[in-house]
Amino acid sequence: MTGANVSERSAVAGQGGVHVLGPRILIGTAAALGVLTAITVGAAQVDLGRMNVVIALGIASAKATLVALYFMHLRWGARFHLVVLAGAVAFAVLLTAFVVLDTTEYQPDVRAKAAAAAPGGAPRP
Amino acid sequence: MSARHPTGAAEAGGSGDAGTGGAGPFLAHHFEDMGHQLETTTLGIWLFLGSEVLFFGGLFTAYGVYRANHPELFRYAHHFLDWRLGATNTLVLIGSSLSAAWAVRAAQLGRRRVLTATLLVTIALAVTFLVVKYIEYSHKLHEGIGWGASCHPSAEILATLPEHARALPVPARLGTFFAIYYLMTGLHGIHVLVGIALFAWIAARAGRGHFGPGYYGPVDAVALYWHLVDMIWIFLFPLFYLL
Amino acid sequence: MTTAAADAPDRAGSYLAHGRGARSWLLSLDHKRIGVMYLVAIGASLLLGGVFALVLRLNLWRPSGGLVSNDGYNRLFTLHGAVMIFLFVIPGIPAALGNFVLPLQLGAKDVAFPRVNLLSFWLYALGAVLFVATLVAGGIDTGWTLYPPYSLESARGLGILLALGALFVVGFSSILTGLNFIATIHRMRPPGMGWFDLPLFLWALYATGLIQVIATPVLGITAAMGFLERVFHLGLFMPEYGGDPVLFQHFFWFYSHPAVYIMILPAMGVVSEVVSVFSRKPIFGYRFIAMSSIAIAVIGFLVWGHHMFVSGQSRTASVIFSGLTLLVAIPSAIKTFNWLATMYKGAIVLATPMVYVLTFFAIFAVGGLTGLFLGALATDVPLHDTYFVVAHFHFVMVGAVMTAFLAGLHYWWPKMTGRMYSERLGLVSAALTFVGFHLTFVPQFVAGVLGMPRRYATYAPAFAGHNRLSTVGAFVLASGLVVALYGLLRSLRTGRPAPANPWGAASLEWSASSPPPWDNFERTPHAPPGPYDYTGLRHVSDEVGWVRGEVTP
Amino acid sequence: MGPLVEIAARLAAAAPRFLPARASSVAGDVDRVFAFVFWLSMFFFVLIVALTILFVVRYRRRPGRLEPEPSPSHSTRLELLWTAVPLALVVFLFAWSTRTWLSMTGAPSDGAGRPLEVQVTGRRWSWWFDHPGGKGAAELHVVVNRPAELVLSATDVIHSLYVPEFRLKQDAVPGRFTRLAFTPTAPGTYPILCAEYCGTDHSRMLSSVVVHPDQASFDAWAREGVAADGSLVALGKQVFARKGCVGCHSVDGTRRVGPSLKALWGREEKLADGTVAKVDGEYLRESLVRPGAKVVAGFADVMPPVALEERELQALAAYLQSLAEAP
Repeated sequence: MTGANVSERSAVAGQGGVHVLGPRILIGTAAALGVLTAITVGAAQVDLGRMNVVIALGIASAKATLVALYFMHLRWGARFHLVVLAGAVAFAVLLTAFVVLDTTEYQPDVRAKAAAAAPGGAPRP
Repeated sequence: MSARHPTGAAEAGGSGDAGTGGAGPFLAHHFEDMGHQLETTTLGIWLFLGSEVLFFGGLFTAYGVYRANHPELFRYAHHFLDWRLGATNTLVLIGSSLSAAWAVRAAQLGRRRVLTATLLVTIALAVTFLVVKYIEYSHKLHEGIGWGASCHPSAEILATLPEHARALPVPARLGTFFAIYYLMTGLHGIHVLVGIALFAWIAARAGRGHFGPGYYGPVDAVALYWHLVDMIWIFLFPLFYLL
Repeated sequence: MTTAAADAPDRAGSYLAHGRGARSWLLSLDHKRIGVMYLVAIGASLLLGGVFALVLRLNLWRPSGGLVSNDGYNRLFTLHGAVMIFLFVIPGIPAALGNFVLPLQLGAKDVAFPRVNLLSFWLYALGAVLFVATLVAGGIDTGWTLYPPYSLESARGLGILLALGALFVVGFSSILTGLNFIATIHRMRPPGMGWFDLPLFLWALYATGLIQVIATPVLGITAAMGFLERVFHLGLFMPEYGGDPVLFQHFFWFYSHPAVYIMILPAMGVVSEVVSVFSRKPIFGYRFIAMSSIAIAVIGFLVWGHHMFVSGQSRTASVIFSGLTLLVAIPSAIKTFNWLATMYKGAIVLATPMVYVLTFFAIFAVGGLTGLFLGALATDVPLHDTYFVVAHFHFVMVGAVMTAFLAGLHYWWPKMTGRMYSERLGLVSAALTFVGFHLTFVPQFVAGVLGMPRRYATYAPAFAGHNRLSTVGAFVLASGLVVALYGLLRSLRTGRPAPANPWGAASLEWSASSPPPWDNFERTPHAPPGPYDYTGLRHVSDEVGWVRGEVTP
Repeated sequence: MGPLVEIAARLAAAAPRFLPARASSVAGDVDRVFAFVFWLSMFFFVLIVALTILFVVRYRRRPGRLEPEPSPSHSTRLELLWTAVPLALVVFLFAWSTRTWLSMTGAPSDGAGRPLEVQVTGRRWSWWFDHPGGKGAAELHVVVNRPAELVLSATDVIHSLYVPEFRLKQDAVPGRFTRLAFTPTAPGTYPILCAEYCGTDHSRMLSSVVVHPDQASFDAWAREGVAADGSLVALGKQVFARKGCVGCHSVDGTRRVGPSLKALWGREEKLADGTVAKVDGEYLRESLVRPGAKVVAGFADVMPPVALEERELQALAAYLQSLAEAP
């Protein structure tokens, strides 16, 4: 679409060039997202313990992947765009994972203090 | 985000279909051609989106930390949120993402009326989202559910909780849950507002016929931003309303 | 090329002459003018932060202080840290020198997004104004690390809110700069210039950009959370309301440790350029240097917890962070030895930029090696939060980064201004800076090992000797900087016109005239055979500089 | 790793002499790691500086030597060498240092009897140590060669307990406990410093740790002067120290953050708003509950409210009165 005289510069990252999404892909993606929303709402009505969190986050990730691949046309875009998104998500997950790991490990010390501070609470350890 | 030649602005009223591939009125002086400019703009937007992921990432971390250490608080507090409103908003945002993606398609194919129509649909859905959000917020604030130190749920709203939750005492840290709730949905809401402004700007330019097969970078860029806003809501919905 | 500007540089057509008046500068989209504006703003920040430092050092002349009150001292070191880090060291090399040089080294007309670039400058300026407003509002005494609960107590008023606002705004300026640079390096390379034909300064800016884009938003959101916590008592960081102060430390260091690499990576880039040009030899081990920049950027994200070894972080986390921290030594060692190998059998020219770089080697060696003490858990525990840490990070951030900044500034000064600075003053400033720097900070290492904690307005009399040496050193260091500033400013009036290529460098910026024209190059230049390929470059005369190809006498 | 450990141990014997005295069981181990890193750093520092000087002297561009000599532009073997050697060294350092640290921070395990447990409270700008048996003091008391375990917390902001001679440091964080275990090895008195910035008098938040030569000496100290002797003044003095008043108010006339309490009782004080107040029981009570209500002229309104029991308040009043009557 950008014409025949795509320069060497443009060719570097423009692997697939421009991609026009067809109506079937657009509507299909939206429909899939709607169905997944219904499934996640349904799954949440059943108490599955910790699995509820896993299922909900799994479905949310699947939906986000659909949005990224089709609506954001990552499937046809430059690979570096995927690297940017995946890298950013990876570092965000890394931050969350490390901090959650750390805080859960020292949480007993927080609880002990709260218990000691409460009126009539347990004596300090 | 795309930079244009200073003198380009003066010619901005010209036809958007001009200059397929070569120099057009919207080609900035430091780019070789429209393709070069488009790909650079797209890359810039993706980098910005990467940055946004980490911006929200800090809040997701706060959510993770407090959820991991106070799971009972989160299980209790989510009863205050109505999943039907959350699900409605999820579908509204999916719809707006669809129309935003369609707008890009229309711009690429040079179908101006479809472009304007899809942009207006996107804006309408985004406004719908905010209206629902406004209903939720005002209801909560009315019932005394603020954030942090100002979270004192009224007796009426406590009475609407499911039976097993009603039996529990109101947790002391309910305000922290709602602090995280308001922070995350609030920041997301600000992004929706910004999105509306951007789409309005794009729609105005589309009305002037700026966009076409040779120049649709701004439409694509705003749509990409909008999809990220949608993606973040896709995670917020189950985290707050369902779990 | 052989007949390149033999006479005075063609200033009429240069970017400096392209438009007059304040508007033509303040609203300029030209990366060179934006770079120069950054340079001026950053220089002013350095002066401000430097004055704070001198008052601090004077107060420490006597163990009991006395020049200013304890609270006054606490405000001074807070603002010294905040101004130096956020307004000088972080934007210093990338925003000022990087903005000017990056498109030129690519043979491009501008950065990818000139408007974003201008916005970034104005956000920086707004942040600087907010910092000054903090000062007017009575200052803050929280330390630049802003640890709650201290920083967010209700006693702290407007000052802390302004400072958090400043961080937020300056953070976005930094993100936009990084984003712009990455996009520019990806998309604006000239035909024929592959990734491994980039000058190493650009590899360094690229790695820096990645950190800026990924890490800085976390600073922004942390500042926002802190702001709201202070105003609305959300219960995120303040134990009083059920929050967790250690969580803030995680957030803060997730940005602020990688920020150290935002500072040092561009400095390493400058060193890579200068050491090759002034050894008249291609850089040794290009790929290892380039890849070590990326390695530092990536590992740099995984080490933030080493600031929290004694803060109550879990033991598991401390062990993981210690291991990852020590790994940073490897890419740093690679770079250092590759630079040394570059000089081997070279033809070393002892011009000011090179002399600065030689002092950089010694300073960076100490800064990097003392990092081992702090990355290793057992030795970090006694040294944590002592003057050893103060000396360590000043060796890295002041010693290494500022020395590289001065090296780069002298190196590209002829290109920026079209004037040659005085070599004699340049060498004097390099010597004074080096001596003053060591006199200031070596005694601090000793005081730290002996157990003097940092951020002390008063101290035990046993440390008086260390502190006095340090104070004397600070003034010598300051005099070195004043000489450098004087030499550079004087050259604007009396310096001889600079040729296009005064150093015989091979990268593309030297093929534009000095100073470059408004849009840099008439036509997109073809990439040179290599950014460090000096074959065929001949020194004609001081007026003509170096030209490629045969010269007819 | 055998020969490396031996080399390291030999280097440790030549440890730099400028370290503080060693007074805990871990200090020696820490210093050995320190010495290893010190000599390792020295080696590389000297190598880098020597090579820099050598190259500058030998390869300076000068008449007759205008061009560089041919030399390779890279050498994968060399570069792998200076990747692998630092890698091996830091892996070794990591292993050694982490092992030392794990033993430093773990619970005391040697069979030297039950550890001495002390509750430590940090507040602006003083420390408070609750020893076993109910003895509270502004300085820490432990017994030589008997493991001690400190449980730290803070009432206001983060502080950090630092004893250079023990090579130990641990933050005291409000809202939670942190722990520090050690075994003192040399009797004597060592300074305790605050190493986490905590405001105005951070640098004066000093205390000391007294290492008793034997358990009997510690027990004798722990028995003496416990407020059970009934004297209100003695209890008041304790309250004054335990609640941290001593951090800001001297009793000898020295001006600190707050007014000195020497000869204060019964005096008419000029207030910041220009009025005058008599220092009596009511004034004391009000100042503790609402410190900002009547601030003495010339001082900042920085005092936090202090919660006291009635008996403690009376004791404090008696103590202040005794300060006024003292010569």
